[in-house]
Amino acid sequence: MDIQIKLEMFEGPLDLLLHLIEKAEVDIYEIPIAKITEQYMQVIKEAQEWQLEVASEFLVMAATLLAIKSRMLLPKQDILDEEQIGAEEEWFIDPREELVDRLLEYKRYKRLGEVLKEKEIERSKVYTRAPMDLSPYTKEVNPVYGLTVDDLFQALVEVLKTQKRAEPITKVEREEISVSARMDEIDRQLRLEGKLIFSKLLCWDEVNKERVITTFLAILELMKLKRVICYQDQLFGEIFIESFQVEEEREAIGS
Amino acid sequence: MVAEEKKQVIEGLLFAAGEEGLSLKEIADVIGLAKDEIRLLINEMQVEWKLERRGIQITKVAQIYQLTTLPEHAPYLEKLAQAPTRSQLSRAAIETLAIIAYRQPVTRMEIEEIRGVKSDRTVQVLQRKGLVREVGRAEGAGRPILYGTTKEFLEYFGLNHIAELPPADSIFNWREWEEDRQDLFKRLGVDMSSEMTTRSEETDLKEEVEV
Amino acid sequence: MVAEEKKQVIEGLLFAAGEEGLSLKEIADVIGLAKDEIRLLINEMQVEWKLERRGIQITKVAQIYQLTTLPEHAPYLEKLAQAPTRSQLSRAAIETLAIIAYRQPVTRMEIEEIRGVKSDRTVQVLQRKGLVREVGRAEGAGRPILYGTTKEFLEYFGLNHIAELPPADSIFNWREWEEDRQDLFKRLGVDMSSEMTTRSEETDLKEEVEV
Repeated sequence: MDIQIKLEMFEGPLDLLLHLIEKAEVDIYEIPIAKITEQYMQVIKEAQEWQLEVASEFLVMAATLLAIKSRMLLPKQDILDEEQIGAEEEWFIDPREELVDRLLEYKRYKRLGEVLKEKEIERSKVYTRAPMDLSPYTKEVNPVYGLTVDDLFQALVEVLKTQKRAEPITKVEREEISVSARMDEIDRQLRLEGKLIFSKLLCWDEVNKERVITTFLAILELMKLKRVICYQDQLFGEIFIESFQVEEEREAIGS
Repeated sequence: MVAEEKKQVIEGLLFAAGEEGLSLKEIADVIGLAKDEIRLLINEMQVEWKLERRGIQITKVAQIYQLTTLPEHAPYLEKLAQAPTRSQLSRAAIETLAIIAYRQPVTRMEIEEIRGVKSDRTVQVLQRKGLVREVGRAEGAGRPILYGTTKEFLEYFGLNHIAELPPADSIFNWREWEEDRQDLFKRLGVDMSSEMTTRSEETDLKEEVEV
Repeated sequence: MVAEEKKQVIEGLLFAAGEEGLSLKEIADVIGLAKDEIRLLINEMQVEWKLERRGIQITKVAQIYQLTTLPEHAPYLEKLAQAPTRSQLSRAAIETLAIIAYRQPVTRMEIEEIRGVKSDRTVQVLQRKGLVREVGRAEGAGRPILYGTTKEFLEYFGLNHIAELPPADSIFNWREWEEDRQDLFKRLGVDMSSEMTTRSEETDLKEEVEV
């Protein structure tokens, strides 16, 4: 049987399985498990031969199919022996039942998705237009009425939080700075300003995870090398960073 | 103001609002008329515009009235450079949306169980597109986020209300399927109620496996 | 196509073209008719629309045809402009505005990388509302436009300087980033032999940060 199938064509193992079952012209309820497993494995094997990345979900399903297949091939007597050992109920549930249930459920939403697709196409046939610029009709309408900078800040927090969960498809090229270079920068800044506030070490335009961590590491290194000292003058207060010598001098004057 | 003038103003307002559209209340507030009257006027306009063969129409999506072009003009509008090109949703996105739309509120875990694949990225993209949103937290371990569809979802698919989607049961007749399934399991010799398997059933099963 | 249908299509095209409008040539090309015929049709439409008391009109400015509202409807449009709901920014718009505010100057590509979705329309909306503007061009391929916030942006938010925005570094949740940090230790070439000592100090400082 020829299986000219590309894995990317399928949304997942259930999708592929449905396709194979439909192609084999068998009832969804009567999956000839050996045959389908063989075809499924064939597809996975071909994909691997083409060095395509096979998502782990496909492999999990392959394992499930093989497990079902081998169980179906077991002589009944063995099953009864197993039963006597103790795993009786488990062994009496046909593993295909669960698979059939999953396939039916998936197929249901796949069909509902087709309904949505039709609606999408229908809707994409009509066009509207951008709202008219109403500014000539009004004096100073505040487009951000009711919003504060905190809302803006919160929006950024939200967007960065979700960004963290998913890797961007392409990586934004951003200047990477090494810890040692950052250490030098902080050193130079310290010499200029004497004392730095931790929260101000990063400008508002440097909201970038690596930058923050690099800065953080740089300060740790500087502390370890006893070149800077960090302190807070109150709970929840700002963290101050001072050059170690300056701190020594201050203590000398203080005492 | 006679009805004709009122309709004129409604047309002007809807035109100005563009894709953002206007709710009955907004139109009523601006013109200073009752919502019911506006609704009636718009209904009349919709019929009249069709008869007059106007090149635009009034549609109602997500409780908002907006002007749009006619679907049969799509081929011309596609040629228009200014017209915004619509990228269609991927199959993964549509599948995930279908699950969320019909099962909301639903957790990501549930979605993944149905689809059989990881769906965090897809859910995230749908969220970013404003088609789904977090609607709460489920009870139980970890209190996972529950997702539901948004007003933009309705707009995107040209629906006025989520109930306009065909009921899930109209697509499948579950009772029939259930009966089929019972029948099938019997035929396969895996009758759940009988604990003892007879030799003939075993033979059936073997044939089945070897097909 | 009879004249009536042609007019219908012209109306749809002009509607969708929005404020940019269309030239005779553009319309003629899309419909596949001679410019003269289009001009004649539009002239007829202008007269008819007035007679039919339509709520919009076809105007011609600098060889460009566009649909506009009627001058006598100005009072209604003023009311519409002042309606509180009109000024609300969408979630997508606020998000995009936040990114531009904190990351400026920033390209649309970068915004899209962060948001994970196309953002051209949203940036356009913000530009139209006078909140962001083009501030230059980035180096490199295609020299993409750089966006930044406007003076009006500061005014609306009552800021003297963009640096008065809440400091962005407070966004970072150190604990969440434990794994990333481990990875970065390696990538940034931090001496791994000192890791043990560093880690204990790290813990000290971390506690301080989180106090």
